[in-house]
Amino acid sequence: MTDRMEKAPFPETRLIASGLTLRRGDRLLVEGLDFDLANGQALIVTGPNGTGKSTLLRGLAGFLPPARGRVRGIFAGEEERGAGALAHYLGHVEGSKPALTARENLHFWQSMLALPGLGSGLSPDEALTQLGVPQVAGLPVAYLSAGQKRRVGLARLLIAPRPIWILDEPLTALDAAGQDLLNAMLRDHLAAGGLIVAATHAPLAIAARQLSLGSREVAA
Amino acid sequence: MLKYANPTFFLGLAGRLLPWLAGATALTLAIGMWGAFFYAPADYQQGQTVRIMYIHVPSAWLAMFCYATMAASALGTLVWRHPLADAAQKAAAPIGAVFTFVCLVTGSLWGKPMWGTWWVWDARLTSVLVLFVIYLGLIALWQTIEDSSRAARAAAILTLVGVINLPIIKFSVDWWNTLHQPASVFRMDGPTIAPSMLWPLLVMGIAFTLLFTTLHVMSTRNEILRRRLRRLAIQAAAGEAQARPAHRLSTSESAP
Amino acid sequence: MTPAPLSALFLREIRAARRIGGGGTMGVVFFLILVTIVPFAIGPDLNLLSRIGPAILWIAALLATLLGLDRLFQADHEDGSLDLMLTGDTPLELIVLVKCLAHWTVTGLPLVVAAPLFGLMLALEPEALFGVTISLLAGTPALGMLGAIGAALTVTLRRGGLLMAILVLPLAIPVLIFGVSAAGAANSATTPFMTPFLILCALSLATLAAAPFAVAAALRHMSE
Amino acid sequence: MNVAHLGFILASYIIAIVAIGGLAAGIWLEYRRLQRELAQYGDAQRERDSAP
Repeated sequence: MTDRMEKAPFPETRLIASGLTLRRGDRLLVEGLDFDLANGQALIVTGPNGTGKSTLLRGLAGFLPPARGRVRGIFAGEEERGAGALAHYLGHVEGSKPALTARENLHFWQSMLALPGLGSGLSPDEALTQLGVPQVAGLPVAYLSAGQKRRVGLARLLIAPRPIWILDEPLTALDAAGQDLLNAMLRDHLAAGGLIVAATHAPLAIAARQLSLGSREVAA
Repeated sequence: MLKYANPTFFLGLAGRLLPWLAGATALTLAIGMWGAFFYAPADYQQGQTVRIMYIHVPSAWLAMFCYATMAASALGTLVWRHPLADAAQKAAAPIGAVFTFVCLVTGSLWGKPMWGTWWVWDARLTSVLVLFVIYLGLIALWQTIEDSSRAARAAAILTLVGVINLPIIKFSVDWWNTLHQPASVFRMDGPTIAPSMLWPLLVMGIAFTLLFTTLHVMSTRNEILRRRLRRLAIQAAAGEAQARPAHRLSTSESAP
Repeated sequence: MTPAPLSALFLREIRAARRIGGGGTMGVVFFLILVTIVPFAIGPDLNLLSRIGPAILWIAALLATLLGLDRLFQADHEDGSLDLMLTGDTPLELIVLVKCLAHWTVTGLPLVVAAPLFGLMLALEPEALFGVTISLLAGTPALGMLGAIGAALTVTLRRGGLLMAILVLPLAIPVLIFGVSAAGAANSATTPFMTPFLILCALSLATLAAAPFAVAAALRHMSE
Repeated sequence: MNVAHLGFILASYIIAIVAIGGLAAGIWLEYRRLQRELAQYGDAQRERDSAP
């Protein structure tokens, strides 16, 4: 396994949803959700398709204003204007411009998403090496396979450290080796005091509280 | 162009052919230029400015000749699906655009002393201008569609549609020109050309054709190498076990 | 040291524009074809063309600017970068301003550079050529920003380009009026050049200041 | 030879040479660049490419 540099632990961070209600179109998908995630904790959201997993994640990332209730991100004591500013969001599409090379995309996101005071993460090439695809650095993303594009998206999480990771079905398009790398990444992040909220069908190899949409309580 | 079996054979052939082609071009150009400047007499009406004709008229011929080559390649692409035809067609477009541009600029420079304005909507010049825009459209089409085989088929269809439309455009522009017959339009090529002016013009025509063929063969070779490079890059990406370290690849998607 | 986010964004926009679609050349070619077809309709009479030359160039520039704008935000929406930029530290308004600046440099500026060249085809005198170029230089930023509002509003629509033009063209009428009158000041003895030109500059500056807020608001609501 | 419009003749020839020469140079430089990068890939199935 490639060696992973020890990451500085994150300061005290909490992600709090209180009475969160999200609407998509005119359907009420998430209703009255409450949870409080602290350092080193993960929340895995499961449930059949169409029960609002992605909507919940987009609501937590601040792309979707809540119909009722609030999402609060606390970072080192004071409240951030939105959880999104503390979070890396990985959706179905990875946010890479197809015409640009993987390195150019990652350089851009490194300067765009860097949070002051958290130090600089890995360089694009180091991040890509850790994800096992060093050879794609100089290639336009359009040339890459779905799995490779996914790994470039995951590399974005390593180049600009942020305490909260919001991952929508992170395992899609990853092969077995890729899934191991992902699980290793998640364990490192939790070990460094990060928080993870992930919507997934296949199980993730991390200790996490379960939230299955449909039934609204949060299982410990 | 179409009889070459496969790109690799063409590369070898191009390598051997090019020095001769370049030599022949240089030779005929030299003779043509000498003829144009020293042998041909000045025109009794326009004086020396007629010498611009020795660049203007051949470049107009080449603009047409290049489009005909592209139409032939377009057939190769669509009918026989020949990979070489894709490359030949894409390689010809920028060259055709440059020749058409030269034709337009020299036409405008030739017209200025006689009509006092840089541009006159003369029937022939206007048709060449329309052809110029068609060339630019084809180049833009290649630059926008990334997947090269799809772009080649799209461009082939547009080229063939263009072939049918060019005579129609030519006829309608002529009719449009006669409809609005401005008072002082000077006939471009004047009365029948004296023999002493004709052969330099023909030699320049041949020189330009050779020049076009040389550039076209070189440009087609570039296109083949560019596709091979892209294939190797993708293979390098796929094969994780590549021992070679990753390196900065300065490909631009589909440079002309 | 990673470059400041905004300069990184500017660089990315320029690089991406150059890689696909040949950067600004598409706009210039569209500008050329518009200027070419007008005489086919009106006839090759040069002094008529030179009288309406500035108007032809301005309308062509306006349409050419709109042409390139509908993909301004849609591309980022589709590949997910728009969402990620929302989570960035830099305010969306600044991001929008930088994107519009980059877009103007890639498509707007080549139009301004090409305008005098195409003006020759319409037999414009040198002063009119100068007038058109300067007025386009002052006017195209405003057109870009107004177009950005339209682009943001239609970001999620599949065929947003047409709707965008319909939304934006009415907003662009003042810019067109003052632009053409400034450009045509050389032909007509009555209107001076400076008055319409200064109003045009004012319009551009006002749009540059105000439009980013409208665009950012539209993007936030549209990207839900 | 005193020529009234020498400027126009010269201009047209210069523009023609610059345009076509620029194109030829562009193609040639592109060829060199492609060869250099193909060499980097150690183009295994490099054909006997006897171009100068």
